[in-house]
Amino acid sequence: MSVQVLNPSGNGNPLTAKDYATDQDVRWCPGCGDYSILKQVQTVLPTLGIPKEKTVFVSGIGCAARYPYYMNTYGMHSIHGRATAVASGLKAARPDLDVWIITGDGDALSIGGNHFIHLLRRNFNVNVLLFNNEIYGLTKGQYSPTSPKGKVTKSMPYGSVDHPFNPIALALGAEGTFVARSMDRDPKHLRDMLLAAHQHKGSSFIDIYQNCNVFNDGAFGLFTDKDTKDDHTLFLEEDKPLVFGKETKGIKLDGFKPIVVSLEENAADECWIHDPKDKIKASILSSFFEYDMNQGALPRPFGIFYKNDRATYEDLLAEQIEEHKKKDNTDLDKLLSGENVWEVK
Amino acid sequence: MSVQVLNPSGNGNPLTAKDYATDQDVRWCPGCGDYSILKQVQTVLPTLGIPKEKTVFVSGIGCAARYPYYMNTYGMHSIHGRATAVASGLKAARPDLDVWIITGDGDALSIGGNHFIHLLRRNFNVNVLLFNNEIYGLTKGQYSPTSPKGKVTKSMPYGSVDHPFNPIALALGAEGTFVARSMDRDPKHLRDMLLAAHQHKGSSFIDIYQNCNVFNDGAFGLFTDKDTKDDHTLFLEEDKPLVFGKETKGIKLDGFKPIVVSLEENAADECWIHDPKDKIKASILSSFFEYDMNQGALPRPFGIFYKNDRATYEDLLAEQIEEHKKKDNTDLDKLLSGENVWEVK
Amino acid sequence: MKEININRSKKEVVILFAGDSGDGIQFTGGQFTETVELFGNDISTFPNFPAEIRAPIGTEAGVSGFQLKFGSVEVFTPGDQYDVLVVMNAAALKVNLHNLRPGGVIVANTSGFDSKNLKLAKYIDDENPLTNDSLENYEVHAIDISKLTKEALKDSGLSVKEIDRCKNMFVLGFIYWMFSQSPDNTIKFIQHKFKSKPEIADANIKALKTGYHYGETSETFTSRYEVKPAPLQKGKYRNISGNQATALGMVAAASHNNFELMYASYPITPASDILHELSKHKSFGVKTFQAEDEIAAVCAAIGASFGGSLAITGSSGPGIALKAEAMGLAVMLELPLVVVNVQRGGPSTGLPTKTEQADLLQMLYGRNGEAPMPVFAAASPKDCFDTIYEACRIAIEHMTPVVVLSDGYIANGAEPWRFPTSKDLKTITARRPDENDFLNDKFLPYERDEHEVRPWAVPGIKGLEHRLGGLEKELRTGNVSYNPENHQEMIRIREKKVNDIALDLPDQIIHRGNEGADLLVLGWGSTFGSIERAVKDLIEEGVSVAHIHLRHINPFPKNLESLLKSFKRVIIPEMNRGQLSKLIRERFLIDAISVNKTKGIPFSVEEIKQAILKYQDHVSTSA
Amino acid sequence: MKEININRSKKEVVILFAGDSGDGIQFTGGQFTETVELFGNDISTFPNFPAEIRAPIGTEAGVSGFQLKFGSVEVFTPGDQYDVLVVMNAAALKVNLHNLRPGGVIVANTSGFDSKNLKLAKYIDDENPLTNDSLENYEVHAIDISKLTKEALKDSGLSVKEIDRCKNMFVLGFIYWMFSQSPDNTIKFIQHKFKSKPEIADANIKALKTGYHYGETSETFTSRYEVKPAPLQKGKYRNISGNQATALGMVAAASHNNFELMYASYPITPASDILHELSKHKSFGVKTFQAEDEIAAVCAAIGASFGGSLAITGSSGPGIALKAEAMGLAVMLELPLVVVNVQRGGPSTGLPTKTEQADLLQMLYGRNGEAPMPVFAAASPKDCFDTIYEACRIAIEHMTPVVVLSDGYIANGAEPWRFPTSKDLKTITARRPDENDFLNDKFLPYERDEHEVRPWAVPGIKGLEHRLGGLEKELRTGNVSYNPENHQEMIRIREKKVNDIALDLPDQIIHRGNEGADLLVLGWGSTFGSIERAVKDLIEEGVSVAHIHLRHINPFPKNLESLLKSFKRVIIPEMNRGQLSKLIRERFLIDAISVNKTKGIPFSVEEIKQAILKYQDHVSTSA
Ligand SMILES: Cc1ncc(C[n+]2csc(CCOP(=O)(O)OP(=O)(O)O)c2C)c(N)n1
Ligand SMILES: Cc1ncc(C[n+]2csc(CCOP(=O)(O)OP(=O)(O)O)c2C)c(N)n1
Ligand code: SF4
Ligand code: SF4
Ligand SMILES: [Mg+2]
Ligand SMILES: [Mg+2]
Repeated sequence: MSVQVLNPSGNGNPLTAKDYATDQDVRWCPGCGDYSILKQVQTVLPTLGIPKEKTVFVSGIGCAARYPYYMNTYGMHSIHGRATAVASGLKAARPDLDVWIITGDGDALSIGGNHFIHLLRRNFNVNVLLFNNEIYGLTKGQYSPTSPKGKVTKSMPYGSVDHPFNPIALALGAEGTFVARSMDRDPKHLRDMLLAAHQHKGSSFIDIYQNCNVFNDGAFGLFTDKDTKDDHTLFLEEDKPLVFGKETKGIKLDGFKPIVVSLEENAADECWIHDPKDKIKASILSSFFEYDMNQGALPRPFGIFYKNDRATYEDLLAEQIEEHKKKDNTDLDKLLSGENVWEVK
Repeated sequence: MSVQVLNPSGNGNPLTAKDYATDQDVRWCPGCGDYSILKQVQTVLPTLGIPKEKTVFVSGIGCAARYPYYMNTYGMHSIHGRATAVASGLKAARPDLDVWIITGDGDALSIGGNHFIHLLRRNFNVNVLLFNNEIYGLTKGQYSPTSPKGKVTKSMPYGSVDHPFNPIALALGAEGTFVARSMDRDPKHLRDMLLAAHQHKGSSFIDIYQNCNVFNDGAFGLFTDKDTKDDHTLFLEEDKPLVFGKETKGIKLDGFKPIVVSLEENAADECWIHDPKDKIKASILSSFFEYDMNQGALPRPFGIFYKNDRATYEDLLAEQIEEHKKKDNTDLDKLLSGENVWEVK
Repeated sequence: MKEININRSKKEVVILFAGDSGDGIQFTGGQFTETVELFGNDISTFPNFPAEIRAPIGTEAGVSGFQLKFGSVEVFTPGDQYDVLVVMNAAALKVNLHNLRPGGVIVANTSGFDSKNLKLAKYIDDENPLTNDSLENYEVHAIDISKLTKEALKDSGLSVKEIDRCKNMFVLGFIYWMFSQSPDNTIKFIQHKFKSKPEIADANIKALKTGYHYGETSETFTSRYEVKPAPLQKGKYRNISGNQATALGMVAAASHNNFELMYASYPITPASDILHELSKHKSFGVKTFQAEDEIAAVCAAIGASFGGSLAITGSSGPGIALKAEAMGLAVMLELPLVVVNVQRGGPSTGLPTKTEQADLLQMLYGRNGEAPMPVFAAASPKDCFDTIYEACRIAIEHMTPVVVLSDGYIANGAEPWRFPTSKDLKTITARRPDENDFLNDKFLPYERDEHEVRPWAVPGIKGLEHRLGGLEKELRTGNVSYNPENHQEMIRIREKKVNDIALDLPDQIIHRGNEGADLLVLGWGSTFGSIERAVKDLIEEGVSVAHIHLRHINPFPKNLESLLKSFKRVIIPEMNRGQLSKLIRERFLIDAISVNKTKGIPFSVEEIKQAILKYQDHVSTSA
Repeated sequence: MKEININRSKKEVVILFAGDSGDGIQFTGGQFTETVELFGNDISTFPNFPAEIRAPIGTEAGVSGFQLKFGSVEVFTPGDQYDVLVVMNAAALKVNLHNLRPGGVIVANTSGFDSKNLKLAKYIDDENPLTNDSLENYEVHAIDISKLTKEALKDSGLSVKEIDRCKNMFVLGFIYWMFSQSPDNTIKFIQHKFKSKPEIADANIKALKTGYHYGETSETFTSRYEVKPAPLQKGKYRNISGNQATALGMVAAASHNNFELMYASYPITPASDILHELSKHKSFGVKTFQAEDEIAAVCAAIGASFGGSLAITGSSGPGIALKAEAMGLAVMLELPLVVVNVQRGGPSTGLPTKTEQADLLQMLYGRNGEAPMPVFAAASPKDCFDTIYEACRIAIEHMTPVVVLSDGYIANGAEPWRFPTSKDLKTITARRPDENDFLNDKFLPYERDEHEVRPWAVPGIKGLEHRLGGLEKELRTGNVSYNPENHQEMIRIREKKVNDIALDLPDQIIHRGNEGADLLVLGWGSTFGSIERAVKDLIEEGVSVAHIHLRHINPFPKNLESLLKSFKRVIIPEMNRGQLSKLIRERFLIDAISVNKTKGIPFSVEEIKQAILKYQDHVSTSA
């Protein structure tokens, strides 16, 4: 990434989270998970060494997408589903900017699904924060492509018949180079993921579980409620074994099938050791989704599923341009006249 | 599938491939791979026991998409990228029809990428035939989302900087329930795949390598040329070991890494046995793509990568309707009057 | 007890209930509506939601309102200015006071005016408007509703929060008393609604009665009103909103004529409620498809139409823009399709919760090539039913996509509706293939009748196999054709087909006033009520003015030109920059004058009157 | 050797080279063009490709054509009717004969008329038109070109296939001889092109010379022509097609004014060549982005524009339809953006390889809400350069998206262009934020100058951080605002901003004829050549007619109304059903008459003349 690391505030004082807040009233519903995500981003940004004026937030439409209005950086609240496309053009034109995409599950995966997968395959060096509340918030509560089948909402009052996407699996299938999951309710983990996403050069995607307390309250209760969260969340760390349940349980692979083992009977280091470079293992982790309570439930993994390095679109494009600037015609008059000129005298 | 199995011709004579041809001149370039695909479909259809009038071909725009004009069934040549969306509506409305989607790599994966992935997750019972020539044929030769990086075309004369999609991986990531690959140059294999796709209840996706002899001739030469094809193609068969190279070579898994072994030193049945129900193995197979010549090339798999059963969208929708027809109001006058009526006398 | 006179002189009253989104305002307004409807008043209502889902409590952004006008005469709009303003907190007063008529009544919940609320509402220096002189031109009833409710329910066994939620019932009871309405209907409703929670039902009823009795017993009040029943047409009525009427019109068109209904849509304000309403009617075989985007929605509808369904897609401006390409395809395919646009404030994302009529030209012209489509517009909530029903009929009988325009104002607004029975509904008959549609035993999918209508041949029928597509089609066979003459002829036919629909539609009527008047007010869509009322009043005052309201914008009614040319002058009020005006000027070369308003809110009757008087003046002085 | 007179009376000649797609027709036409250009003729060319990529050899669908008109006078169009028709096979004759003028010359390759070819071309009973009497009204030169070429090259060492490929050079040589042109330029070109394959170069040159000598030595010929150089304006010329000119105009606008150019597009006929051309110019820093669809393309352009690039997106009708929503966003954001629509036959997929002008109203109105955009149209291939350059200037200097209309006819057509040098190019200056754009040290992104232009503040600059978006914006601050008055004011401002652009554009000129003539022919876009020629001819014949051609359709030139009103009658020829006509009628209440053609092919000069004479007649008889 060719971001210039300047003294961000320009006057010797480091920036703080406050510098990133605008004077606009934040208008999410009281209690909305979006607040926490806003806060974590505002906390992480000053630590990155990127000047505020080099930072751009681009969003689509949705509750989440109001985000740029609350960030005192450059920003654009574009149209529904297209933030990824807008950001692609911006980043292609301006590789020097630090570009963040804010999107919702409807915005990114329903109307914006195509731009999302194309962004990932092209690997623009941007960060995609998906505020995944498994519902359409702004339009007041229809099901989204991440809502579970059978979900009762205004638009399917007898339950949705749509099989949902698994955002992690989709991102892997679309050639994503950094695929992670986090949640609004774990500020520290979220900050870590934001930092890691930023450090990754290429398209970084974080699926952030976000509670919509008005239209889908408690959708992620299993992973956030005190009583249940330890048994249902698994935090992935590079080179560390997959353990959870307050270190009482671990995951092993039986062939390709992940199984839960008790750490009383198994040593932690015999468990599956997390290697985010392994795409196949990332696939297996992404499929934990499919094991529901009845099938011997697996905990939901949070953290970096997959990460690898691949040249970014904007760098390759810029290289091509540099190369041809050196060897081809750069004189506008020559271009205008072309190769075959005749003169009328 | 609720297709009525009638005597298709209605007069005791079975239909033949000819019955499926229209009186329109086929206007693909001489030598185009599309001809073979047309022929195989016309050969397979009469064997399915589906009346011709219950069969519908829906396409988008592209060379491939001219297809419906050549099929004497019901058909629609819709707009670019939207065949999957049109077919979704058709199938939701008419579960009794046998619906085939004809699309190209640009049509399905570039402009139509979103409808494609949503179709797969919803699992409409349709068959998607992707004519993948790794190029835009109809618009005369720009690179497509399946063209390899570096590909020189009219729209990137110094080589594309786009990392391509792996269609199989994308379909798996999008919750596809039947994911296969075939090619124009192997009629028998193609017919087998068509048959299997048709038999699968749910969205069946076949990535069909198709030679565009005008704008991308020989793109699949490695898999079709006599000299090279044996060493570079691997035909997947359920419960059979992965062997290729005229049965001289096989594939084993070293952990999650597929490696080529000589069958002189290894017994065939020690090789990886193909199980199309295993999604993780399907993922590994899909990633054979990434092993290029330099990395110890793996052959390109053809056949059914993955297949599993899941309820179709149209069935679930129809069930919901049947259920409510039984228990709720079905009287239009009652609906019009609503619950709160008053009378002015 | 003090004697209170009942004032029976009022023919119409406008009330605004306003408070925080959590205050149950919509419910209160809805109950009042039902009661006066049952009593026999005519009524028009308009809910006004905040733009945010749930803006911070107590702020101006969080104010929710329910406006209604009821009367002993025909009611056309929810009213320009309120006679009574009910406010549950300070922000509600701040936002709405400017629309209270001088001398109007304010009913205020004083506990919504504590210093915290005053600060949130951004009153300067937190000064309480109820206690300074700023409201001296109004009749203010400041009541500590929260406290009185708490008092009344202190033995109810409910929690503080639950008790507080009953305060809207206190208000409702009080307003019932004020307008001499019985609370009985609401009591029945509450009993039914909280059947399983009798303690909640009891508390609500108690709060309601307390409010009612407070009116009766309190010493503060001097005025009480009674608005007599309106002389409405005889018949059975129900209340209906525009989006509901639109949805029911679709179900009726399908169910009454044995079509399957497929509604494919992607949620968007203010169109989503059509999807929500339809998704409830599974028992009528209604299939709703929440697509991944608007393009998929319209394409799915096209697919369903090919499959033989009555296929409809709906959205609002930005979503409609996305459907443009596929709408062009539908024009080429000549399949029935209805596209509903519930307009909102634009351009771009614009003002999603506000109303506007600025998509008319988009609907007429927003497609590549010459792609004519009929365009109809609904004039009021209940008119949505008739308009969509007619659109479905035209789509099917003329094999064409049809546009229906509604807008946020009538979509969310409601009024009494003398609903039809199924017997009153027109029969819709598809043009099915017949023996004339064959040439040498080959089916001709683009063979036409005298109005250029081609047959609707649905997959599954043997011998009618055919292929449709977006490339130009050969006459009769529908095969692809690049022939120049054929292309010109097909363009002519598609144009004539749409124009011929005028022959299947009624002549334009004059809604009010007479042919040849000095001034014509020509309207379309949701401006109906304001124009109708303004014209009615001014005719009564002796002004030479008339009102024509267009449902059919493409094609125009056959007699429109001759009608228009009978007036000295035509003015066209629109919530846009003059879109119908452009069409009228271009077509008839009439110097029609555009009267514009683009504030995201409807014209007031007053604004229309002023425009009429201004231009009427021109006519008379120039005459 | 027979004496052959050279006929020097011809001022203009129209030739059509036609043959199978594989016959090298485009190359032949291109070489002839270059040669006569160098010689000093004025010229206009139009290639005509088959709709299929590679239709079966020998069939009508597979015929490729290259039409050109060259002259000693100013040439405006590639011509209505051919003087000379060169056909390589039977299908080429079948498809094109109807456009050969009576008495015209046919040069036919007889081996393309064998029974196989006759059958493929669907000649009835395979009858050879060269040998029956059907062509007796023409001067037919039937030459066995294939055989003569084979003969000439029998010792070349080339394969049969390679030799056969040289037959177009024989034809070219022969036509050079016929028009008294030297083959030298082509010889030089061949030598350069096949530098590395001398045997191929030699064979081609030999075939060329053989064709030339065949003319000189053969006994069959009686006529030979010489068309003198045209008195063109002095200066340096090159040949240019519309799409090329469009691409170069973009590079010039960026490069001359130090902007980075970003062109984001999705391939579509006939716009793709702009993408192809631009993608070659990496050395000018041009970034091209082949997006996944048209929506992504326009959005990426908007992103790039936000980033400070000169951002352009281009497509044709169906793709433009998809951009509508994002174009509305650009209107709201008030960022520079140019949207190029190279129109083709519609509606829907329509006739992708044919031309039409039916997207004008789509460009003006095809967006939700009131979303005004300037719309410019190019009149000829070379005019594409000036039009796009001006559009870029207006977009940047007025902070607005701008539409440029071209069409398949001028996009693929070519003509000589007296190209400018960079010194001739106008400077384009962005309105950058200055000290007046601040309020209490806070940057106001929507502060405006007197023409309502807001500052272009590009990310990376400290202190100018701001947020844009599609919701309605507050005056000056650009914050979200739901305020009704603010919305109305913003709508007014966006409209005025576009209207004010007229002040920055030249007055409309009369291209030919005088103010006050009986009849005005008002045109726009690619009809320029035909109208100009028709009007010129008829003025010379004494008809009172004039020609005005609009580049600026929104806003109209300031003086347009007064100009138009000076004429007794206005007719508007358009390749659509009367779209500009609607705009003129509506705006000026002039009874302008629409002259339509929707055949996917341009107006001929003759058609325009007939329309003029028809309506001129009306004027004179009614006067
Ligand atoms: C083209 C278009 N279609 C539909 C809408 C309406 N709309 C706005 S946001 C939204 C979905 C919001 O869901 P999500 O992206 O999950 O965001 P959330 O509100 O849940 O944060 C929809 C359908 C729109 N603004 N534009
Ligand atoms: C909306 C729209 N955009 C672009 C086009 C132009 N277009 C037609 S086909 C095509 C791509 C064809 O590629 P593919 O889908 O791979 O099909 P193929 O021709 O290779 O069979 C494009 C870009 C169009 N017809 N419509
Ligand atoms: S609706 Fe849900 S997602 Fe939207 S602001 Fe409210 S709580 Fe948050
Ligand atoms: S261009 Fe390619 S894909 Fe298209 S018809 Fe020709 S050979 Fe086939
Ligand atoms: Mg959401
Ligand atoms: Mg292709």
